[in-house]
Amino acid sequence: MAQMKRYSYDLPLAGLVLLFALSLPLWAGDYMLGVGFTLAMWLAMVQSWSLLSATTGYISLGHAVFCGIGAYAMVLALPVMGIAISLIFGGAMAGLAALLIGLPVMRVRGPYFVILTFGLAELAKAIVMQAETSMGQFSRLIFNAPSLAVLYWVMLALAVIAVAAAWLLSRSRLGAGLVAVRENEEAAEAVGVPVARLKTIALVLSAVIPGMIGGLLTLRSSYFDAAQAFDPVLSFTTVTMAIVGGLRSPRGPFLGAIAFVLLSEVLWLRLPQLYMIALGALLIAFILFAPRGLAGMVSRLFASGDKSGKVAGHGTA
Amino acid sequence: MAAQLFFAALCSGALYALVALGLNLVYGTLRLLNIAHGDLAMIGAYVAFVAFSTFGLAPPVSMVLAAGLCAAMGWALYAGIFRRLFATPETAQRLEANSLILFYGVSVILQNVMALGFTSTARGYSYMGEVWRIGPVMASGNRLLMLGTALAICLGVLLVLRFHAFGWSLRAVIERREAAGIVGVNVDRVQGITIALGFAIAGVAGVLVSMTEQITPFMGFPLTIAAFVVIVLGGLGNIFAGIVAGFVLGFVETFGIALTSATYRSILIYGLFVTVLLLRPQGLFGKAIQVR
Amino acid sequence: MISPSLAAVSEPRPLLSVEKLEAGYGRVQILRGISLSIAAGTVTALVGPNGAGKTTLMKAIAGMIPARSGQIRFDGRDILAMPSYQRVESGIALVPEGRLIFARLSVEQNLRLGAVVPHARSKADQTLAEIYERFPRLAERRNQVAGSMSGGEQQMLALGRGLMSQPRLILLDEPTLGLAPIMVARVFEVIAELRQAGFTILLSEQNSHLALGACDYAYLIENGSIHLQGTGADLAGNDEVQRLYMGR
Amino acid sequence: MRRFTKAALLCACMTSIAQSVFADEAGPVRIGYSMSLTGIFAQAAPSQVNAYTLWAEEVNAAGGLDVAGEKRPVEFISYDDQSNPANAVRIYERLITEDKVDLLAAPWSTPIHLALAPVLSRYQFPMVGNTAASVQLREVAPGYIWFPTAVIPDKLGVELAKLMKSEEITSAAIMANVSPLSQEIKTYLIPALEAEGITVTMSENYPPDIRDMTTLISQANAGSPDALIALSYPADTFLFTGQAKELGVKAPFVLALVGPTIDAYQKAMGTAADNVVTVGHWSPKQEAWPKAKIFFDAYSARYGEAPDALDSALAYMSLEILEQAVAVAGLDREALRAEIATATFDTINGPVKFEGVENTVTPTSFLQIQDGSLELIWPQAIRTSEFRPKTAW
Repeated sequence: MAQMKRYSYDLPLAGLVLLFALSLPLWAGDYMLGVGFTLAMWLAMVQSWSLLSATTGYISLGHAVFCGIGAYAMVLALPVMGIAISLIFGGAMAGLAALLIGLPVMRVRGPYFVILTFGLAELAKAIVMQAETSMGQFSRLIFNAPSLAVLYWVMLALAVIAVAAAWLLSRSRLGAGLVAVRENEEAAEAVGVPVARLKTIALVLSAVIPGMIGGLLTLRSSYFDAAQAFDPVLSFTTVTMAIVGGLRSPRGPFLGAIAFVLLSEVLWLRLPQLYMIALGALLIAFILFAPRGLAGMVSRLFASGDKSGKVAGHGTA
Repeated sequence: MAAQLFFAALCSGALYALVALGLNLVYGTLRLLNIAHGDLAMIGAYVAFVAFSTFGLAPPVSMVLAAGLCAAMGWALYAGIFRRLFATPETAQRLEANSLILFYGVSVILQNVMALGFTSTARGYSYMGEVWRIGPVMASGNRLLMLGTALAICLGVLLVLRFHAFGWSLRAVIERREAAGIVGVNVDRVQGITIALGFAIAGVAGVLVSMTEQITPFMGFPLTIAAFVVIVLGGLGNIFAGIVAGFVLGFVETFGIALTSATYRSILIYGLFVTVLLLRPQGLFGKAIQVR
Repeated sequence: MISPSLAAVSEPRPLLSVEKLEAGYGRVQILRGISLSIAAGTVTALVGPNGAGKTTLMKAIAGMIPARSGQIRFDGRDILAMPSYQRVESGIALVPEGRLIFARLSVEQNLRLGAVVPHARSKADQTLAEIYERFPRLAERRNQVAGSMSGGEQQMLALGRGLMSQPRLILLDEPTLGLAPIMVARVFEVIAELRQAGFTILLSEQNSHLALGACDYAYLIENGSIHLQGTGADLAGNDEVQRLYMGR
Repeated sequence: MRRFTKAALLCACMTSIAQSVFADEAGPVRIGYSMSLTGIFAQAAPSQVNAYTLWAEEVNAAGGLDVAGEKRPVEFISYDDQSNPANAVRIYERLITEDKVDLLAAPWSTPIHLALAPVLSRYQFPMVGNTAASVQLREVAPGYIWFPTAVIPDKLGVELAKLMKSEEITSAAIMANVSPLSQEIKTYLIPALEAEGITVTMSENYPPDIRDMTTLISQANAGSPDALIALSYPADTFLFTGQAKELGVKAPFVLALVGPTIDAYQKAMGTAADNVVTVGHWSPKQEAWPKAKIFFDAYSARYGEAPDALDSALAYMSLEILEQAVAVAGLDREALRAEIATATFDTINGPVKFEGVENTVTPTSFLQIQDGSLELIWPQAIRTSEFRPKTAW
C-alpha cells in the first residue's frame, strides 16, 4: 500500500521534473546547460551502478572501465558509422565486455570483488593505452561533435532510461532474484534462483549506459585519451554519490547526484582543495553516521513510515 | 647484468613488501581495506622533505619522526572512531564492508590537505645519491639504505610474529578475532597497536621513497595500488605470504620486463592481479583458508 | 601436577554466580533471565536441547558476547562490564565449542598464547611442561600447525590452551562434539582428573547421560532459562529428564 | 501614466548606464581561467598559477592594466577543473556567460586546450593558450586561440636530430612513456634521426606507472649509443635519472623530456642533473631577452624556487601577450582578436608573432642544465652556452 501511494505521488512530480529538464536547452544559458549535462550524467551513472551494486550488494569500484570501453569503441567507430550509431555501438561494446567477464568476475565476493573490479579497470586502461601506442596513436581529437543541447538531451535520455530500468527492475522477478542474491546467495541458489545468470544480467545491464556515457563525455570534450577515459576517479565518485544518496532507496541516486553537483557548484569557487576535503569528510560521515544516506534522512523527515527506507539500514555489501 | 637485475628486483621487492606489510597488518587485524595507505607514505615523504630542507635532518631521523606521526594518526583514528564502531557487531560489520570507500574519503582529505599546505608542486631533496660498486652490482647509497631498512623492518616484524607474545596475539587476532579475547588477548589493544604500527610502516616507506622520487601530494596512489597487488598475491591478511609476495612482484616485474618489454609492464602486473583474484582469491601460496 | 593458582578452600560464597542474565545476538534474545551459581571445586553441568542457550551462556560468562542485563559475579567481583581478556586475567578460561584453536599457529604457539595474561606468563614454561606431561600427544606435535591435527587432538589443545592461563574456573563448552567414542571417554577422564586437581568446572554437554554422571550439580536449560536444577544424581533420576534427554 | 512609465524607464536606463560607466572606471578587469588544481595534472598547476599571480601583482603594482590607455586593476576568477577536459569546458562556458569575465587566461595541458577551442569559437572569445604541445594544435581552426609554445613535436623531432648531428652523435637509444606527448615526439623523432644518419639502437615504450628502469637502461647501454633519449614525464624523469646514474650511463648526450625544468629536479638529483638536456625555449640567461632575467629574479624572490622554464615561462608569456594586446585594442573582443592575430609581442621569451594558431618566431629550442642553471644550447642563433657532453653523473 505504502508503495502504491508513494508512486502515485511521485509520478506526476517526476513528469514535471522531466518536462522542466527537457525544456532546459530552450531557455537556459550554456552554463546552466552544462550543469544540467553533468547532473544528468551523474544520475545516469549512479543509477546504472545501482542496477548492479545496490541490488546485488556486489560493490563495483571499476565502473569507469565501461565508460572507457564505450568511449574507445565510439572513437574507433566514429569515422565509419557516424555519431549516433557509434554511441550505441560504444554502449553495446561495454555490455559485451560485461557479458564476457560476467561469469568469472561475479563469482568473486566481498572485498575481493571490490578490488577485483578496480584491478580490471586498471588492466583495461593499460591494454587500451598499449593498443593506442602500438597503432601509432597518441590521442584522438574529435571534430564536428554535436552541440551541447543535443548532448544534453541524449544524456538526459540515458538518465531517464537508467531510472526507468531501475524502476522496472525493482518490480520484476529478475529484481526480486537479485535482492535474494544480496540477502543470502547460498539460500537463493538452494531454492533454485539461477544466481550466476542473474548476476551476469545485472552486470550487463549496469554496463551499457556507462558505455554510452563514456562516449558522450568524449564528445563533450572532443578529445579521447585512454588515461582520461578510464580515470578511476569516475568510479570512486560514482560510489561516493551512491553512498551519500542512499544505497537502497530509489531516491538515492537523485539525491546523491544533486547534492554533489550543488556542492561542487558552491565550493568550486576558489576553494577546490577545500571542496575535495569536504567531499572526503562528507563521505566518511555518511558511511559512519548515516548509512541510509540522504534518502534515509529525507524519509526520516517525513517520518510517516516510509517502508522503502527501512530495508536500507539493514546490512551492506 | 643478471646481478644488476637481481639487485633491482630485490630493491623493488623489498619496497613492495614493506608498503604491503603495513596494509596487510591493518587488514589482517581490523579487516579494513586502507586505500589511503599510500597517502600515509606521502605524509612520510613530506616529513622527510621538510625535515631535510628546513631543519637539515637526515632521512634516518625522519623515519622515526614519520613513524611517530603516522602511528599517532593511526591511533587517533582507532581511538576516536573505530574502537566505538567495533564495539557492536552491526556497526563493525558496516565499517568493514565500507572500509575501502571510507578510506577513500581519508585519502582525498590527506591529499588535499597536503596540497593546501604545501601546494602540489613537486618537491625533492638529495641524500646519499653516490653510487657504490658491490661486486658486479652498482647501487646508489639511498637505494641501499632503502633496501636495508625495508629488509630490517620486514624481518623485525616477522621475528616479533614468530617469537614474541605480542606477535602471537596479533596472529591470533588475525586468524580468529573472536577467539583471541577468550585466551586473554586484549583485542582492543592489539588492534590499536597494529593500526599504529601499520601506519608507521607506511610512513617509513614514504621516507624511503622520498629519497629517489619526486614528492607530491598525489604520489601515494601508485604505492597503494602496488600494495594491494601484493597483498592479493599473498592472500589478504596473510602477513608472511604478503612479504614473500612483495618480492615475487618485484621479481616478476623486473624480469618480466627483461624477458618481454617494458611496455607490457602494467598489463603484466594487473593481469597477474586479476588472474589471482579470479582463480586463487586466497593468494598464491597459502592453503585455501577461509577468510571471511 | 596442575592445580588452581589460588587454592579455593571451601569458601561459603560461590565462585561464580549469575543473576537474571539476559543476552543474545543482534535483535534475537537467547538468554531470558538465567540465574545459577557454581561452588568452588565442583563440576557443574549444563544440559538441555540444542539451541537452548548453553553456548550463549558460556559465551556471555566469558565475555564473548555482551550481556543485556543481569549480573555476573566471579569470586565476589562484578565482571559484567569486563572485556573478555580481563575475565581471563581474573581466572576464567573458556574452552569454546568448536575449539576455535588458531589453525595456522603451531601447537606450542597456541598453548603459549593461552598464557598471554600477565599472571600466567611468568609460569608459562612450567605449566607448558605439565600440560605436555598430561597430554603427550601435544608434546609430540608441538611444532606442527594446529590445523593439521585430528578433532580429538584439537580438543586437547583447546583444553590445554585454557589451562595455560592458570584459571580457577574452566568453562567447557560441548567438549565431546564430533569426537569418536574413545575420545569422548578420554575427555571425561580428563574432567575427572581436573576436578581432582581442584579446578572448578562448568561443563555444557549434549550427552546428558555422561554429563550428569560426571557432575556434582546440574542445570537443565530450556528456551533460555533454567528449567530444572539439582545434583547430577537428582537430575539423572528425574523422569522428565530421562524421557526427553536421556532416551529412556 | 504612459509618460510616467517612459520617464521611469529612461531614468532606469540612465542610471544603469551611469552605473556601468562608473563601474568600468573603478572596477577591476576580471580575468577568468580554469586550472587543474586537483586530479591527475594537479602537480603542474602551481608553476602556472604562480606565474599568473606574479603577473597580476606586477600589473597592479604598476597602477593597473593598460586598457587602451586607461589603467585598471586586474583580478582573477578561477576554478578547478579536476584535470578533466569536460569540466574545463563547463568552466569556460561559465566564465563567459555567467561570470562575464573581461578576459580569459589559459588552463593546463594539451587536452584541455584542445577541448576549449570550439567553445572559444562559439563565443568568439579570444584566449592566448600556453602549456599545450601537440601537432594536433594545428588542426584547430585559427580564430580565437593561439599557442605561443615552440614545443611542437614534429619541429622538435627535426631540431633535436639537427642538434644531435651538430654534436656528432651517430647513434641513439630511445625510451618513451606511452603518454601522448612522448609518443607524438617519438613518431617524428625517429624518421628525423634517420634522415640525419643517426642510428636508432633501441626504441622502447613504457607505461606511465613504471617503477624500475634497470632493464630499459641496461638494454640501452648494451648498444653503447652516443645518445640516450628518455621521452619521460616528471615521475619517470626522476626515476630515469637516478637509475641512469646508478647504472653508469656512458652516453655523452642524455635527454629527459618533461621534468628537468622543475625546480625540485635539480634539488633531488644534485650533480646527476648536470648536463642533462631537455626541451624548452626559454632561459633567464638569454641577454637578448631583457625581461627574462627580471622575470626569473622576481619569481624566485616571490616563491623561493626557480620558475619552471616551460610552464611558468609560457604562462607568463601568454599574459604578457594579452597585456600588450589589451593596451592597444582594449577589451573589445574582435579588436583584441585582430590585435593578437597580427601584432608582434615583446615577451620574456623574446618577440612572439602568430601565424594561424602558431607562434612562428620563437624557435624550437633545447636547454641543458649546466652548473645548476638552465642554458639554451640550440639553436645556434639564441644559444646562451655550448653543449657540454655528459661525462659524469
